[in-house]
Amino acid sequence: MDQLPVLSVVVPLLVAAGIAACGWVLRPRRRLLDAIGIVTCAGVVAMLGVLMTRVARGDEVYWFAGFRPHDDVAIGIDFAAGSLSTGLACLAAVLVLSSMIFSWRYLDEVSTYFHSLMLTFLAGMIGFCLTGDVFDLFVWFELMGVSAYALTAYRPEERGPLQGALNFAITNSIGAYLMLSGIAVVYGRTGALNMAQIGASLARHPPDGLVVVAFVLIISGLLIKSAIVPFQFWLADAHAVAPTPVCVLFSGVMVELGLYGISRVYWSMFGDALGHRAAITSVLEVLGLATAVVGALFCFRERHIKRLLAFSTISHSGLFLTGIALLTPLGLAGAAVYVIGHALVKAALFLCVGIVLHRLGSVNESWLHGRGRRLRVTGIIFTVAAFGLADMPAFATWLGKGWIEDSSDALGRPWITVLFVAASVLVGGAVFRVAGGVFYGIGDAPGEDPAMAGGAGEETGETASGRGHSPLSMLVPAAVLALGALAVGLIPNLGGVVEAAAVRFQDQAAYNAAVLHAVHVAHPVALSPAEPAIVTLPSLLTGVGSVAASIALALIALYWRRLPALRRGLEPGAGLAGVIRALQSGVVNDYVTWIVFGLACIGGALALAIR
Amino acid sequence: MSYLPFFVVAWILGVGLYGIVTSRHLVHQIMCLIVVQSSTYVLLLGVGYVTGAVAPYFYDIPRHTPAVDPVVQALALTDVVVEAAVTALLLAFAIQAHKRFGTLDPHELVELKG
Amino acid sequence: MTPAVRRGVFLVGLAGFVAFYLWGLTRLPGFGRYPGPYGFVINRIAVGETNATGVVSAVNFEYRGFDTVGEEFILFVAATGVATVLRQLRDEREGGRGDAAFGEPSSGTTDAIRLASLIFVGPVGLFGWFLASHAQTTPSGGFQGGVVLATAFVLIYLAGQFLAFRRISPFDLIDSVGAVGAAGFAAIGLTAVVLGFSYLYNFLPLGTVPGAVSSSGTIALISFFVGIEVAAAFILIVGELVEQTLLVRAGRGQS
Amino acid sequence: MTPPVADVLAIGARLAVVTPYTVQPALMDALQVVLLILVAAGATVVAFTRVPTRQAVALSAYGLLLAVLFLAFQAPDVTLSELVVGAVALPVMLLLALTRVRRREK
Repeated sequence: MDQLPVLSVVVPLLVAAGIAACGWVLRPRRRLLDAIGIVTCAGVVAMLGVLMTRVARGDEVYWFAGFRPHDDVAIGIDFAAGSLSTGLACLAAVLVLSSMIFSWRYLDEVSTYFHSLMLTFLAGMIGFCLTGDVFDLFVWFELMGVSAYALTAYRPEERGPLQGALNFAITNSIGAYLMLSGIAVVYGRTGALNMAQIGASLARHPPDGLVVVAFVLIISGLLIKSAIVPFQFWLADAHAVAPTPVCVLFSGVMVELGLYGISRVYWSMFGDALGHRAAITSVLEVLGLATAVVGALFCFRERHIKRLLAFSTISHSGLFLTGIALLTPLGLAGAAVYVIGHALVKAALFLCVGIVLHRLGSVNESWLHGRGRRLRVTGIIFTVAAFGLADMPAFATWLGKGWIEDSSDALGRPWITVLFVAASVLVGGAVFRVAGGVFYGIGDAPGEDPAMAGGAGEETGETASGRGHSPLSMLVPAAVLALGALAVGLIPNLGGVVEAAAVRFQDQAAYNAAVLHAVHVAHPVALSPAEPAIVTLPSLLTGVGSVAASIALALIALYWRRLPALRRGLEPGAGLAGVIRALQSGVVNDYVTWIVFGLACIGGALALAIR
Repeated sequence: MSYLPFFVVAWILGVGLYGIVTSRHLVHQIMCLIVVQSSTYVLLLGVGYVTGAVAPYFYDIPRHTPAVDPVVQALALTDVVVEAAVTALLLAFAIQAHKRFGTLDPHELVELKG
Repeated sequence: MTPAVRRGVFLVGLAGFVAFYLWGLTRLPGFGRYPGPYGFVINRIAVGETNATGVVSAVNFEYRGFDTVGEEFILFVAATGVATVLRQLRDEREGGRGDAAFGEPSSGTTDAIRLASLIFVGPVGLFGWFLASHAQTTPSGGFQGGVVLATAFVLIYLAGQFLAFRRISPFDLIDSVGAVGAAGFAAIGLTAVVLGFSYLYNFLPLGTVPGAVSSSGTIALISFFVGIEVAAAFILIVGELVEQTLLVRAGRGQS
Repeated sequence: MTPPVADVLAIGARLAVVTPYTVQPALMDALQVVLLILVAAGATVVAFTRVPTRQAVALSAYGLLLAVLFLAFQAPDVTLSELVVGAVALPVMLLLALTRVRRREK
């Protein structure tokens, strides 16, 4: 039996505990501590990379303590490593690795805590991806969550991080408990915790209230984690205040893991049992598109660059959910590639913001206007990554988005493409505006947002700012990640490989056979036909057009005050400011209210459709 | 009786959430979160209960005596640990927040508004 | 949102959500009619396979042992996180104020409480140790034992002075002990891997008598490490909180 | 530890766990109903007690009630955990935090 899946979780855990155990030895030896962290992450990346080459032929199933299932009853916990799950775990490891390298010169005050928490965070994410047991999924979800809360409040000497961490922890804990309630409800009927076994057991009953309620409860925790409207409020709060290397992980992969979790539980537990695919598509699609649009609008209005990127993550999370909601192999494949591309460019953007903070001591777009001209290399990397985020053709983001649009057109849902382009243009416009204003000094500084007035001097705790140069340990990871997104988009036959993986992921019977009977189905079949994942001329034109529109929008925003219309004081999107301030109130009571209200709406909609 | 435990579960969840939403004190809010979580213990143990069965310990009784489900009990144990861990972390946040803001009313933590 | 609006929106949502939740809950088989199979299969095979008569411990440390690895690390992260978040305050204290407050008896403690606490330290510690080392036989285990052990240390605090608490549990040492406990569990699992089994495989001899203390192989060993980790984590968390309350007193004395 | 001690604890646990051998099913049902209602009431009291120090005491009592309920659900292991965590450790942590917070308000 091969041990790679379990080692990729246990090794970071053991190193995290080891670092804490030898705290007094390592604390004065900062470089040794950094090196241990980086080597561990690199090792995990290598392990998962090797595992990926093996699982393309079918899921690799690992039974802990050797308890194999008897008569279709799983008595132990299993890891089921498939292409998509291993790929996502590998992406998480790559991002943690680049954050660790970036932190080499970035965080001034590190104790052993930072490295311990990063490694447990990594282990939680990998365990979450690979597990095939629904309670184990909850355990890793919580480990990931608890590590993330602690990392958010890593600078407790400031006010923001504490409030961000509190809002993050309370909302996500409620989500986790709802998820656990759903697991208990499923257990009450099936007497099983293994996802494959639950899927088979649930499919024996006609769909009824129990299945719907369990599905909504389990995905509610994951929807909160993936910042879907109306559960998205915590994300901007947490992102704005967490240390920049941690933001890379939150935006790049933690949010997306929530969406992966939804896909995993749907296609292993509920797909056969629920039926009513059109209803599920409609509900999830509405949530996804609403998230995409709301996130994009908030993003365009924002002046705090880290929060701006956070809102763009919300918008993208909605786009991914829409891709998954189509329930087609091409939609899922598109979402997967989109997630990879987005993670790489978003990580690069956050690292560039980290460099700006390191050099200039602010993340306020208005204050920074034109002051980033000295940071020439950083500016170039930021601009390249901005093209990636605006879904420029040849980037992986554009490929993935194009496939989702193709699949939605084939399903007769053309409005998806329209809203996708609108969201892309707004998000792209916002990052191009930042790139042009901060790094090239184009146009005028955008109007000072009163809420941002105190923000400029706020961020100094992360790193001693005002340094004379940007160290290579910061520039290289950012550049590699940005170019990586381009490289992934240029891999030949990427579409065929990823779509094959998506088909396997969506074949619930094949998953069940692999887990419970150790039988590998050679030719998995998804419920929807697999459309070809190819690059079409319309998608090329849409991509180029939306990038052009984003640049135009950015220029309009930058030159707004010089436009002949002379509508002084009325910045683009100014009307939104009041709405945003009312909604994004920072009061956790409001956020919990929205969670309960949103759940009632989702539950009600699915109940009406499926009953 | 047959569904009473589950009604109690829904009730506990409801009052816990109500407490969180109407709370004016972070420590109060954290205690309400504990109440929300306690609904999951009752639910877990409720679904695994078997009428007339014994606790799953075979130290001094025959091995084939009908016993209640041991798995949900193990899950509830894990859940208790999670509760302790999350509460400890939240309290630490609350103490620091009080130091920085001088208040524990969630409405007066204004750093992230807008 | 104003509180009134919020309450309105919330109550509407809550009514809908609870109705929805009950819709699902009332489709369960009904209280007392758990249909199996998972728990029943475990009840049938656990004693024979592991020689542990406490089936819940067998599930926790063997059949679903990997969950418990994750759970231990959640607690480890919480202790680390508490230390991370509260570290600044401690640095402030080290930066200026004297240690005068640390010799004071704990606040609000009367002599009677102190005496009672002292009397209880021994039995409580012993009981915790017993619980942690008898997971396989009776309703007990590393987690409960660990918390009780930690309680013994808290009693020492109640009984006397914080100084004593600190001397008995210096944070660095406790930190290391906790990490060793967490790592120990994960390492036992890894030992199985090194021996060529799958992770967490019970590779020790199971003993011959079900329910004996020496029975059940790795279950007892894992429970022991869990006990250490849990005790250390709780001592750390409570210790950090105690230190916070004392800091304020020290600060007030000066300002 | 010597085996006799284990015997004592096991027998104690067995006595504490209300087994069907000793209690009529109807009585068991009644016990569970009463405890469930008490737990529901306890949760309500905790959520509606607005003074945090009093609420911590209420929470401790609620933890005790839950522990007894779990005993009636034949879960002595969870009972023990809930006792040490819900009824003791958590209230201690909460009261310590509240002490810290109240001192500063003066």
